Amino acid sequence: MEDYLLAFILLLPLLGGIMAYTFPSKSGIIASIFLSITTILAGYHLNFVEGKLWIFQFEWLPGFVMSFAVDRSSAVLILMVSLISFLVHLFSIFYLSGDGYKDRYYLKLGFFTFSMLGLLMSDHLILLFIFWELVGFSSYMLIIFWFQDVKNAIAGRIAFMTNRIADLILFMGLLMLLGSGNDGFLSSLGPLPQNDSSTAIGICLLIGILGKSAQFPFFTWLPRAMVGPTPVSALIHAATMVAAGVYLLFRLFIVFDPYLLDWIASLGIITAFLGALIAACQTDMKAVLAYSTISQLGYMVMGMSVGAYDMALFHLWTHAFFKAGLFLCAGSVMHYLSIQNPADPTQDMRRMGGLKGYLPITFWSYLVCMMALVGLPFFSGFISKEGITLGAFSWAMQRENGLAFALPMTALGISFITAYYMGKQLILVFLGSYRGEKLLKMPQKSWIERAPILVLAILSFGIFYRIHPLGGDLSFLEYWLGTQPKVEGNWVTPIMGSSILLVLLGLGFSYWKYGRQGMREVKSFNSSRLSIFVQNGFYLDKFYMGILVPSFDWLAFKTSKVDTVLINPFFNKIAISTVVLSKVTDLFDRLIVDGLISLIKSVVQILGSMFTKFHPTRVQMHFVSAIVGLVIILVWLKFAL
Amino acid sequence: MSSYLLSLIIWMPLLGAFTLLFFNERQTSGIKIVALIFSLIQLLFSIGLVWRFDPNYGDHLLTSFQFVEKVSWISMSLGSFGSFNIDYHLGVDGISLWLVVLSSLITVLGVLASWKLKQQVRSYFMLYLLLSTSIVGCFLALDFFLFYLFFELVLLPMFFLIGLWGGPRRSYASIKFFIYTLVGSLLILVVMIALYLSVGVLDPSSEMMIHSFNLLHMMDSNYFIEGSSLAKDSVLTFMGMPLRAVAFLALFLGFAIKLPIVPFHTWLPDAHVEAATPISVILAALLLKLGGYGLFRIVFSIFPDAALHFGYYIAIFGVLAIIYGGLNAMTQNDLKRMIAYSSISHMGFVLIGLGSFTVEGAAGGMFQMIAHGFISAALFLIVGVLYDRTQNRKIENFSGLATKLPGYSFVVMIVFFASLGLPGLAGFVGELLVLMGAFNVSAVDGMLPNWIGIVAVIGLLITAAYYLWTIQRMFLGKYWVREYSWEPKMKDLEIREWLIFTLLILGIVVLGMYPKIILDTMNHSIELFIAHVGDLKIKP
Amino acid sequence: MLDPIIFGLMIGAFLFCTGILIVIIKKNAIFVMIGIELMLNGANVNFVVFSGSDPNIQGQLMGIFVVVLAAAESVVALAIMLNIFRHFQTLDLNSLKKLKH
Amino acid sequence: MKINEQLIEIQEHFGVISSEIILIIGSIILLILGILRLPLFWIKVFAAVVLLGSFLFAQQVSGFFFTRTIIRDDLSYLMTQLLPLVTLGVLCFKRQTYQSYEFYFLLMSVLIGSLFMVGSHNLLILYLAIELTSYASYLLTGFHFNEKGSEAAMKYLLFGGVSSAVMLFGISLLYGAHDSLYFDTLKFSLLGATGLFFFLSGLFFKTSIVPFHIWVPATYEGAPTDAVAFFSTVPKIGGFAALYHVFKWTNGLFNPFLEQLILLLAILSIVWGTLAALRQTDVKRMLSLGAVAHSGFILPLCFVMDTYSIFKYYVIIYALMNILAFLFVQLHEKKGKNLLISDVSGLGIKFPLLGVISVVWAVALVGLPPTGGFMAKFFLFSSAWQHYESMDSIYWLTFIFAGVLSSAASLYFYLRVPYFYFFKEDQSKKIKISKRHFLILTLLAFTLILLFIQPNIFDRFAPMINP
Amino acid sequence: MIEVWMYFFGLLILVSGITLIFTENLIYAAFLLALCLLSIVGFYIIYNASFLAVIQILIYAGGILILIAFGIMLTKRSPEGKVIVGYHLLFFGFLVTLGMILLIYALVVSSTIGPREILQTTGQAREIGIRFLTQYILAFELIAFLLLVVLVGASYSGKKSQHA
Repeated sequence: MEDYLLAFILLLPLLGGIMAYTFPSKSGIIASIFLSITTILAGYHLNFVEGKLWIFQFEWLPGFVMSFAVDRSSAVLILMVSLISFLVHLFSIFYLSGDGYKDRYYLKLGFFTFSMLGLLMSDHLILLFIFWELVGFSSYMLIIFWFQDVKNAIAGRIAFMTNRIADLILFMGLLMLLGSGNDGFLSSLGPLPQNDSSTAIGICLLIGILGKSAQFPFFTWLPRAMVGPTPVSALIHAATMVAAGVYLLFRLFIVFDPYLLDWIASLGIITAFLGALIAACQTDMKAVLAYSTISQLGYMVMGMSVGAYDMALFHLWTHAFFKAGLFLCAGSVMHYLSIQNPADPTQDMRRMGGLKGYLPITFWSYLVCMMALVGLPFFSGFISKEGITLGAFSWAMQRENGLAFALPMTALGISFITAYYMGKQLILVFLGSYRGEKLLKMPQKSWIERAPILVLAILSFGIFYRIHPLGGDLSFLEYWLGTQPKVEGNWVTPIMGSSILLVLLGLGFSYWKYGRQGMREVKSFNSSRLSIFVQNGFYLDKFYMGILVPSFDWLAFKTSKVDTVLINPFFNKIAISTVVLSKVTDLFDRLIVDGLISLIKSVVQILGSMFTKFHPTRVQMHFVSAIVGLVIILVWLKFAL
Repeated sequence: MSSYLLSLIIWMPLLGAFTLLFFNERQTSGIKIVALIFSLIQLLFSIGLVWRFDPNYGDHLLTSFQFVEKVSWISMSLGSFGSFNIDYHLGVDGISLWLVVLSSLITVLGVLASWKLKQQVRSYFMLYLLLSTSIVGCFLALDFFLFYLFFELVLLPMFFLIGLWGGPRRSYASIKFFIYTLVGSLLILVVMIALYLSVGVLDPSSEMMIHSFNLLHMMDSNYFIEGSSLAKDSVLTFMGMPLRAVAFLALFLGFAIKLPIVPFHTWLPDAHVEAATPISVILAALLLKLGGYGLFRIVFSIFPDAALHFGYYIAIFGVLAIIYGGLNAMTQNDLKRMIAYSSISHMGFVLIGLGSFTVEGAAGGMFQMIAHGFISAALFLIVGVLYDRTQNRKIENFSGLATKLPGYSFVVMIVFFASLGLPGLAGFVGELLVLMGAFNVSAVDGMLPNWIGIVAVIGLLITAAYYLWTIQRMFLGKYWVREYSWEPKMKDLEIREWLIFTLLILGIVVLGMYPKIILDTMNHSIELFIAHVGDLKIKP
Repeated sequence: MLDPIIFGLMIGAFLFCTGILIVIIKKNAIFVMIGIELMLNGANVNFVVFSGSDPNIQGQLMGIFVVVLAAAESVVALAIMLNIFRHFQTLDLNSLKKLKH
Repeated sequence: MKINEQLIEIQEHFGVISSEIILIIGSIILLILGILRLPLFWIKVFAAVVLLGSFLFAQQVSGFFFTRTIIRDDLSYLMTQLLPLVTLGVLCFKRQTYQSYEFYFLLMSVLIGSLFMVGSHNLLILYLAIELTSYASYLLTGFHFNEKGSEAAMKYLLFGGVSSAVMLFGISLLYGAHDSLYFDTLKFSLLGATGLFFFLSGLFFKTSIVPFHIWVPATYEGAPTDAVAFFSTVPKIGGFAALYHVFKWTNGLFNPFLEQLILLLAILSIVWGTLAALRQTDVKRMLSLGAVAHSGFILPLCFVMDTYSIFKYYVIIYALMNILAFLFVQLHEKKGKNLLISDVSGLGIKFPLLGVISVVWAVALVGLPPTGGFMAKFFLFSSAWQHYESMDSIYWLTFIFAGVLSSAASLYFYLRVPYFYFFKEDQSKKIKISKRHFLILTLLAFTLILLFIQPNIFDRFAPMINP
Repeated sequence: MIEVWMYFFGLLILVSGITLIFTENLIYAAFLLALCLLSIVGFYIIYNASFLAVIQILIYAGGILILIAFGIMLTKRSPEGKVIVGYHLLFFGFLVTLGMILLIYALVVSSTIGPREILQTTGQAREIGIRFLTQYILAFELIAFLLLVVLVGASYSGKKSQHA
């Protein structure tokens, strides 16, 4: 029975997508209905996985057994994915009401949900990789949903390629892991023996994780992915797909050796810090959220690798809801603006403002989700974030090296920045007055728009997770997630306190900076060179490029003022150099390889003409050649005998 | 009935070709229907073959052949030279079984794809059916001479099919194709002769050595005559190399040109670009497989020792093909040429799989061949759809086709992604298995170093890069085609095309989702093959 | 004092070589025929020289046939030369340039 | 032995060479019929009857006859069967203006000479036979009686004269070395070896082996095509058979050196013939140079004693291919003009069957399946490999490689005919070919294919006396 | 005594041969050839081949020389009426000939030829006659046929060359 249940959960979204594609007129509704069933089943399914694994084994290749397995953590994540997916489906009905390709959209979305669920259910590395790739594929398909604009297509391609680089390195790691005698079942993974190859495997796996979760050197693809429809961003690029990396880190935790884990933690915190800084300088509404996602994922990665993986997973859950909520709010805002001004739909926060009055439900939902994100008490984000921070502190305390404290300290610092940029966004978008041309008041009647946002906002309250906001008993959800008992110690309270303080400070700072000028034009926004620097992602791309062409760095800095569009020079450069290389090989192929053959051909032909010409006109030359031949034979005879 | 099943499969198309002789050149639809019927019958028979096939037959490579037919064909006395024996010897095992099925299927699809042909229909289909006979014959022959006969017989119809129904530079391409492959097959011929003279059994009655072309004898070192040129103890050398190694290399080269490996690949893009769509399909889906199959059945099985010695270099050739083919594919602006280069790239995996000497690797190589058969057929048909409508296939001439031709673009997406190795589609499984083999081997006994696998993975990346780029350039963005006159012709797929593509995509998806369906029947044979080839592997 | 056999052989060789030289260097077809005759005679001298010590006198027999053959050859040559002369108005071999080369 | 007894014995021996006798008498009757102005068609019929008669009355005996001047063995039996049939094939060529009864008489005499070449066991007879074929050939070459024809005849004559003189010089030395003109007394000496090589140059001239092949292109270009078809088969095969006999009696004496030399010349012929044929535009010249390469293939077969069957197979296939190819060429010729490759362009659309036939002969000459040409080359390479195996001689291996590479290269020029036939588009060309010739072409092509599928039928053709 | 004749004829052959090489006049050449052939006849007699000598005189003097003289008439003449023919390829010609001479010397003349002496037999004509009818009867027939062939062919060819 339970096996079938899993199969239903897995296949229903796909089926829904196909049905939606088959009946395009009612596509959204059909898909949503299927998803709702899935969600209910996923919730129901939690009953069956108490403390044990449900395993469905099958032979995929001869002698090569794979299995689906669900334990408590994945069951909860399955619920999360299906729930958010359901909500996003609902929201999409509203969001895409005017689009002509809805049927395709729901097919893709259903396929994505299917892949994501498969990823969570798979118990074998190869199976996991299969779904991992399918997730990437469907993400690509969704990013290029509005393919008529070639910019979107390019963005989608680059996002997919970046992902694929990481994926293939992960693939290599998996293969090496299998090659080293491991049978590849996640549920029975053990630590690897310490040697060079295990380090290599670890690094490969790590890169895969970093790529999918948009961590430090790979994070550039995520902002690009924002060209897809906003609900898609909410589902894929905030809640689920990017979390897959964290999920994999959680699953493979045991494989990494501790030394490597420290590095992962550092990478995580660096990402979190950078992401937050960049987010603070963005003007695009979705970009802020995208970088914020990167930052939060860095948090999770850090949490995972310092050993607070329970909390990190918990943060994954909470983050999924409030970030999806935020994205849907952003979608709501953008949809509203685009209806108002179809000719020039904007995502630039500088041209918004005062939307509170126009979109009240959105505003309040946004506020709740934002509070959860910045980590104020009574909201879900606070619980998970504090858990990670405390985990990091306790990890640092176990180190002899004082430098280790840099990690949790930075994490605290990040909560200040987070609060700052979220506060800024709230102020710029909802408060004050509208900075564009005049805005008509339009009633928002559609519950299909409001309901998902509201549900997500409600789920961002801390009450669902822990009764007492500042600690205390585990709630049912935490139990399901397998959270460890809380960290104890007398240092816990000051840290919590300082964290809350920093958040409040951040909010205050944002108000000080933007709230006061509320009504006026945002003139001084991003005027300083530093903020441009940060806004452009620390010119990380340009730094990459500098490795290849140092002079380009300078040029890029000069041109970046004009070119505000974020380009991705590193991968561009790789792509360009690959293309150049391919041109070179093509030339090689044509000139050298084929040329060599032609050369042989011409040599033979020249020889041929020579031999052809060697039939002289003069018959007496015939005699000469024949007799010379005879003479040569005889000379040979003379010396041979 | 079942004892003649293989013969029926082989000769059915030829029978069709003879039937066509009774048709008038102008009865085009009749000709097409006859061709279709005969190829369908062939397909039916090969499905019957699968039905009756016992996947666990035999316990040694030499005894694992089923449906064996063996009739003496030529037995002529050549005086003191001895008597000359060629058998009509057929048999099928797990390795060849699916290639046979693939060929029959592709033949049917090819007939469907050439349905719109107008000029010289009768000659076309006669040559086409002859080609089909010879390809299937290659896969089923167990006598080296018979194999060689079919192998050479592939050349002639192909030469004319490219040269007569091809594009503007068809004559150049056909000559190039012919000469390249002829050089390869002449190398095979020399080695075949040497093998024939090295293999024999002592006839008890006349006390004379009876040589034979029996491939099974050639695979068995017991049948090699002591002191003959290619026996294990042969002392003959050629330019300082043992003759056995030289023979192996010559044979390898002969088949590798067909596969093709990199420095000898330039016939392929030209042939593909100039050939008509169905012929390209046959070329990519079946003809390249002849090379791969020859490597399995002949090169590696007969010279396992030399193969083991050169395994590493073979894998290097594989990697070279993957990277080089991929890079070249990226820069092509002709869609068909790009796909041709991608074929080269994909066939590199077969070499790596073989070079790894593992069951996974070999099975992966075989699977890759089958999967590539489906995928490349679909790819070339995709080009054909475009070419049918516009007589053009330059990538830069099209943009945003997804808007105008949604069905077509849907097919393209699936096939392209299958080709770039998206899991769940056929292309992935072969690559996975091959890479598993490559990495396994590096961990277990160091036959192949890790970098082979790593570079192969980079090759996958390149594949992804050019496919995605192509999708972006041709199918995404705003709808636009270069010539105004193409506009009215840009229609979505018609029923016949849907039928072909549905079959192919079905195959691609089924193979990708449930590869066991063919791996199960193949696996036993692959295991026996590896046991036979690898039993010399001495671990330090 | 040379051995007569050796001397005969030398004379034969001389005739033969002279024939070759004439055959090569003379432009005229008739001269070439003369050269061929000389070559044949060189061989014939050899036959005769060897036949002197052969009780079966096969050499001499051969010589007789050769002389007849030489005559026959001249007839054929003459016939062909007549044709040549009719078409080219000369027997100069260098003017025979109608064939491709 | 008394003269009477000898004469009686000789009288009895005439039965052994019955096919030659039939031919001689037949050709003389033909001459008489010609003088009586019988129409040419009936002359041809009569010639065909004579040829068939000689074929049917070929005696399968073995031994020496006519006081050991004539040898009869498998090979000469084969030739008495094969060569008349090949000549019969030449009779089937298209009627041309230059043909007269003299033409057929000369053809017959070449055939007779070739048969005596094969049967001779004595240098005198051999020399006579060679001269007989040569003189008749010189005359046949000029049968166009135009500029080209005369020039070709002249060149052929002069070159042939020089070669025969060189050969005669060699015979004289051989005679000096062995005091005998019989083959079977040949034994090793420096003088003998020298003589042998002078002597061989004459036979190499007949068989067009490098460096005595230079006459080939010019002669073939100027001569009538049916005569060319004839030259490239009958006297050549006869020459090879003579070489076979010569080598049979000299083998073992100069073995290692001779072997190397023969192989070297064979390789040279193959390479030269192939390379020189590559760029020819005149089909006849191309075929002639291809025939030089084929001579290189046949030569080792004459030398190696245990390959009689392969020699037989190769020679038969060779004759068949050449007759087919030249017949094909002749049928496409415009009056008095040589066939250029471009002359056949675009004909394949109208005459697909002819195109297929051109494919058959081209493929056969290259040596590809499914034609007898492949089998011939296949047997040849097998034999060569066996020799390489047993002797470990680099020359054999080189021969194999040269042969294989030349096969690949020869594809390039042989296939140009079908290539132009099908692939070049030209609607202006027209040809007329009678049904009868169509039938003959098809029959020959079919036989070539049949010989691939069932080479066993050779066992029934000229079976060996002592298998 | 016989040696003197030998050297005499040898010298004649040598002189006539060398002059033949260098003469440009075809008429002289014909006479020089005749001289040469006659010297060879002398040689034949010395080597006890008188029958052949007779044949040589008959056929060459009566046949070949006349044929050559006939041929001369077909050749272009110089304004003075001389039949002058040029030569060419001197380098190749002498090179090849030199090589040939050296080789024949190295291989033939210097090679050990067993002790031989010239047999002074009589009744050669009878012997030859018997051999023509027994041992070489076939050769005899063959050359007869050959002459027929040459006759027919040459006459046809000549006829054609006149008519066509």
